[in-house]
Amino acid sequence: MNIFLLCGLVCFSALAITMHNLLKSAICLGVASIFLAVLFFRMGAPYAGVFEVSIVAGLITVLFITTIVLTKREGGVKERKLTNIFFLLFFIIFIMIDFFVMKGFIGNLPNMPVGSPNLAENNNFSKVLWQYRTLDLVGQICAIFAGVFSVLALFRADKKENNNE
Amino acid sequence: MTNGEGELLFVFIVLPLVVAGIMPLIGKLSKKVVPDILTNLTTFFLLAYSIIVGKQIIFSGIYTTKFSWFGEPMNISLTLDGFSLLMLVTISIVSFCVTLFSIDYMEHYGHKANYYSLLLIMIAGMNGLVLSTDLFSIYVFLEVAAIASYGLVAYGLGHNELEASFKYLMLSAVASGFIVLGISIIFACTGSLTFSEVAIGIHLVNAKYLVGFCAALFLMGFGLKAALVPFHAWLPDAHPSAPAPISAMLSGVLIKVSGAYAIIRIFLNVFGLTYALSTVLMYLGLISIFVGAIIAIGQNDMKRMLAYSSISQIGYIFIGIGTGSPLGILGGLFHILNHAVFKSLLFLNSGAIEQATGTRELDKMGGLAKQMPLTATTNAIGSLSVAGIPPFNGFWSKLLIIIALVQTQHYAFAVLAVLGSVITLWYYLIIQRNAFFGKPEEIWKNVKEAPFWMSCATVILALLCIVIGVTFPFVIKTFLVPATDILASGVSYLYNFLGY
Amino acid sequence: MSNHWLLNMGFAAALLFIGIFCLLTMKNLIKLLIGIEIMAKGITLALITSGVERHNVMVTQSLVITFIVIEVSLLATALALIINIYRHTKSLSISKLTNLKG
Amino acid sequence: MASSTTLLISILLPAVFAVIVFLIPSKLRALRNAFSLIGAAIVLCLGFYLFGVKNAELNIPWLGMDINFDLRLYHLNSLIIMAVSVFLFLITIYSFVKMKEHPRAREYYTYLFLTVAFVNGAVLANNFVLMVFFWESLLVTLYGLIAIGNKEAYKTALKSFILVGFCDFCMILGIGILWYLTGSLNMPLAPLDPSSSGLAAVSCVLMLIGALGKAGVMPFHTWIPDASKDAPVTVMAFIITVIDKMLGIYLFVRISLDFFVIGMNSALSMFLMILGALTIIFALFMTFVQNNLKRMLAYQSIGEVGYMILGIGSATPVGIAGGIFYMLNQTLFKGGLFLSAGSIEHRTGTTDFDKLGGLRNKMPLTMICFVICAVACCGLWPFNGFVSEEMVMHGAKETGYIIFMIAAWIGTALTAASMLKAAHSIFWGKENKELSKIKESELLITLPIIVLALLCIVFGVHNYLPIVMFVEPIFYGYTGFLEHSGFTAHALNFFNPVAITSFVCILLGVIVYLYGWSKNSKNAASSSESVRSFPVLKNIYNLAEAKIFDIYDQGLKFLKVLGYILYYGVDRVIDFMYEKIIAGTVRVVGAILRFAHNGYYANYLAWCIGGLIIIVAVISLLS
Repeated sequence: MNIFLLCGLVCFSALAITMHNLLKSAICLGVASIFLAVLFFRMGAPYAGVFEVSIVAGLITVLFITTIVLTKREGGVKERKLTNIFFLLFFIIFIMIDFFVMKGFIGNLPNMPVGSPNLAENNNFSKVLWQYRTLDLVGQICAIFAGVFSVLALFRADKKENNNE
Repeated sequence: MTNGEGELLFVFIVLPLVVAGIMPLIGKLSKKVVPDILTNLTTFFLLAYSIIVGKQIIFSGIYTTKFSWFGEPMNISLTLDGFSLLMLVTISIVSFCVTLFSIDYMEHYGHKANYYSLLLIMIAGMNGLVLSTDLFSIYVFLEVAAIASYGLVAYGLGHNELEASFKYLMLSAVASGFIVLGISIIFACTGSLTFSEVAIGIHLVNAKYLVGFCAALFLMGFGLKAALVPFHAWLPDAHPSAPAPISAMLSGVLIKVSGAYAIIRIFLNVFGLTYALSTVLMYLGLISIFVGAIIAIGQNDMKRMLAYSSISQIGYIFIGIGTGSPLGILGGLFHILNHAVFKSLLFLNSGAIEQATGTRELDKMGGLAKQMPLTATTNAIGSLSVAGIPPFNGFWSKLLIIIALVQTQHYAFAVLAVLGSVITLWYYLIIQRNAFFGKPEEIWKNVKEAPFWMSCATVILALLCIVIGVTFPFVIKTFLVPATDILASGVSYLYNFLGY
Repeated sequence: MSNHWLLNMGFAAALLFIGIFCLLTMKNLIKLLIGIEIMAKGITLALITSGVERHNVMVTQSLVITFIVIEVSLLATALALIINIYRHTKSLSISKLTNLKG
Repeated sequence: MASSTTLLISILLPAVFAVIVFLIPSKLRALRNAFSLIGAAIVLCLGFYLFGVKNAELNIPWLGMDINFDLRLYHLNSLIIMAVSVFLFLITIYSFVKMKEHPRAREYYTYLFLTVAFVNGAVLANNFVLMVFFWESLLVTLYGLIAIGNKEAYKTALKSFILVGFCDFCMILGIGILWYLTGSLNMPLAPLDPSSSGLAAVSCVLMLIGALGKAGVMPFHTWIPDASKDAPVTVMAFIITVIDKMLGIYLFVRISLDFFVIGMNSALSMFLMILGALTIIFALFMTFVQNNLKRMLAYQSIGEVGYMILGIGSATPVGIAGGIFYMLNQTLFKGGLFLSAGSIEHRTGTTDFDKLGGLRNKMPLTMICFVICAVACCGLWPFNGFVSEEMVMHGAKETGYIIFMIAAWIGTALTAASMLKAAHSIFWGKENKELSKIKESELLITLPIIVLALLCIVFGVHNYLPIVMFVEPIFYGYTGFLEHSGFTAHALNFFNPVAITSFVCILLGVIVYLYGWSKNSKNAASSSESVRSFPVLKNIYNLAEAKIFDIYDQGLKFLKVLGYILYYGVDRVIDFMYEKIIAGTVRVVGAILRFAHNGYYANYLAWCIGGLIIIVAVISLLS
């Protein structure tokens, strides 16, 4: 079952870059995200799946579509015609290389003891996130601040113009 | 090892973050004066505090702090050892001078509050990166500093600024993607992310090629942040496009913290410097020295020339670290400190010139020494330092690196390193001649010396160049030897850390 | 290490390839960002599958959440940049962005 | 103890005066002059005091790891410190007039004092790192001093910086190897045998390049003639002919006595002697085709380095003593000559031969001093040049290779000929009408020249005085040199075959010149007539005109052609190498690399991915 989800993920990602219409690309990306989210559920990572659906498939797609609409008037750029053919060609070659490399690894990878004792007990997600990875939360706050201020800095010229008007 | 009970180290991350958060609110009340004062107080406090904390570290060794909040145990473990302290002090010095410089310089950009909050977040990110003890935290704080820097590079909102920022963003995003990929493979191998457990895990697991692959990924990811050739292409676009204080911050500190610090910490303390890693580091360093220096010669834009020179100097740091000998590491670390001081000085000076004359092109300048004597003097000091002329600070670090290269019997590297420094001297002489000496141009008759706070910042840095150069035995003894000890002990440092 | 891990890593590599191919060949700025997004998907997949491999998926889950938050900030900044660039050049083509060279 | 602190003071004091002079505003010239005079006087007293002290040591821990602030005073460096202080005093007086109108006089005095501080540090240092520190600092002041000159001086300064910097770099490399071999950065007490291992020989040669490059040996000399044109003449006289030569020879002596054993007729000794001989012949041929006094003197000073190398490289006691004595004498007469050239330039504004003439009545003091120095330079009895040249030649003779003596003799003849040409065309010859109103230079300018000329005579007539006082004590403590205390024995003995041959050579030079001149220059006919009427010369002249004339003429032409060939074939080629090939390659590679940074994002990303793939490959191959 997982293998189909993975294939779907890769197919939709490939579609996202081969589509000529940007809106369709963005939507393909969203669909790929949903595949990934389902995969996360199946792998026992429900919270990551929820985030993937709500933020990546939701928020990011919305952001993309907003930008596309804002820049639509003259923003159409024609990609090179051969790009898609080249993509197919290289992609097939890459898949073959990938397959052989991974096959070469089978049996050569070391077997390791399961988990370190420190973490094996932490099966409660909220405990892990809040107690084990607290610093990351601080980092998240920093990152959000950074993103917000960057966006503010980039759009401050508007305000100036508006004030002048 | 001391275990702090309180928030001692957490202040380094939280204080700039909080000040950045309240800055827009204050910006509504007072547009200029209050943000100026608040930011400068913050950076000054951080500088003073880092020295106070540093004093304790120097006397009592490594400092770890665990943070608890409302009785709940929180895992915010921050560690300050000799190496982190060195970086922390470097960040604080440069950021203090940069904020001082910004008081006058950022007048015409407007929206100072927004600028200051981005700058403070960048500082918070770098402090967090230096203090964290965990691979993923390093990535998180690296991204924080990077996102703030994208905004700052594009702060001028001109075409070139946007272009530079966009390319920088797109290359950095790929790099940090590879870093996380490396982290995930490391996690798959060892099941942990903290330095000490990863170090032990890697040595227990017999996965040579996977670890080598991760090392390559990290080298590419962090090497791009550090602007090692061939991952350097964003730097000569991004650094000149940013406002001068930000260029100083990026070239002086950011590339070293998010690139060099991370690589050194991970490769020396976590992975252990194997022969392969050492060779790759040294060759990358050598290529960077030459590519950076040779391209810098042909530049006409002063800031672009300085940016290429940063690439070249980063090469020296890596060639020193790559030797793996204590003296080489000492030289590399010393060069980090020195390069932070003189390169930020030079970038600030370029800002002063740009503000006074409105141009960055070396052709058009000329004879500014009469009009701007202070800037000319400080610039000369910076240039001599970067070219490695005694008794300025740059000489000693380069000398240590070259001695280390000879000691480890890399004679060819030693010769080439010296050649590189001759080329460096060459283009700094070009700057000096074109900008300050030479025939005075008629148009610059009315040019005035830089405003007070700007000169103040450059003078502080120029004095530092001389003071570090003259008292370098003291600097080495207090700041660099503890850092070198930690790095030179390699992986065993982390073993001891856990009590193995 | 299990073959399951290898399989998932193989697919993550394929996603990375698609992303990098897009970055290398496409011209449209928004397409390039989509390429970055696809790379990010590959990386989240790699993170989660490593967690599964170590029977420690909770930790990687929290990592993925942090990663996604950072990705969103990055993306917001990038889109803001793109809109600004569009205002300057009236185009979304990367080939307009070659002012800085040498 | 007091004397050991004086060592530190001798370094710090000039530096302090440099700062003081720098801080005095340019407008207060009198104050600046007063301070520089006081400074120079104090340095002079200090120099004499240190020479009296002779032995002192100062040891301050500095860096750890064997790198200490270690100063040691003994005969050789106390001599150099004294000589430098004397020259500083003379040059300061001289500069009061000469550099009066110069816009950058403030910087000039600052660099002057700084240079003295660094020189004292470099010669006193008993630790390699310390010495390198001061030695490299000198590079900066040299750059600054040359750049003070005219508009083109900037380029010359850069060229000298790069050339001397390269030599210094070789020296540092040599020191590094020596450190590797001996494990100590303190200057060794037990010399190393360079033939013991390949590394030792390499180290020795590298350090020799450093020392001799500083003194201006071929092929690292091309900046000196350029500097003579562009730098102020005082800089040329003080820094380039006095200080650089002294420092270079100081280090050379240290290398050949203290650091390494250079045995007589060893390979290294032969190498040095060949180098010396080549430098003599090459540089002195070059003087032949020069038409400018300063440039001619510059080439001549390069040739004289050849004599010193020949003497010291012969590795015989008398040769080494002669080399050191030659260094002292060279500073005296070459300093005097350069200062005279400065005096002429000061009054007439030029030093080109064809623009000058008939100055003997107008500048009599300068003329007399110039002639004394020139004669001493040629090595005519009883001036000081004679004594040291004889000692060098005896040293060469003791090695058994007569060919080096022949080289020295050829050099003597060429020096004589070119000196005669200079003196003749400047002070005699046809008067230039534009120069009819000039007067003798001020006393402050002539005084230093007179002092130097008098010293030339004193050192020549009472030559045991300098030899016993200055040269002999250097050898105390070295085995094999003690029994050779009688250097004077054959020093002043005019009637020995070597000396007579030299004298004949000088005469030969005079004749060569006179014939060439009488054929080529018609405008100074009157003085040629007076020479013609000399009884002995007359016959030779007649003979020459009858038969031998052609041979002489051809010979002269041949010499000239040879000179030009050397000038364009070797000298300019070396120059071309420095300027075009190295700089050119850097430019071309830079242009290619800049072209590669074409601004396309995909291009940059491709480099990154390519780099990643290569790194992965390298790491997996190596581990």
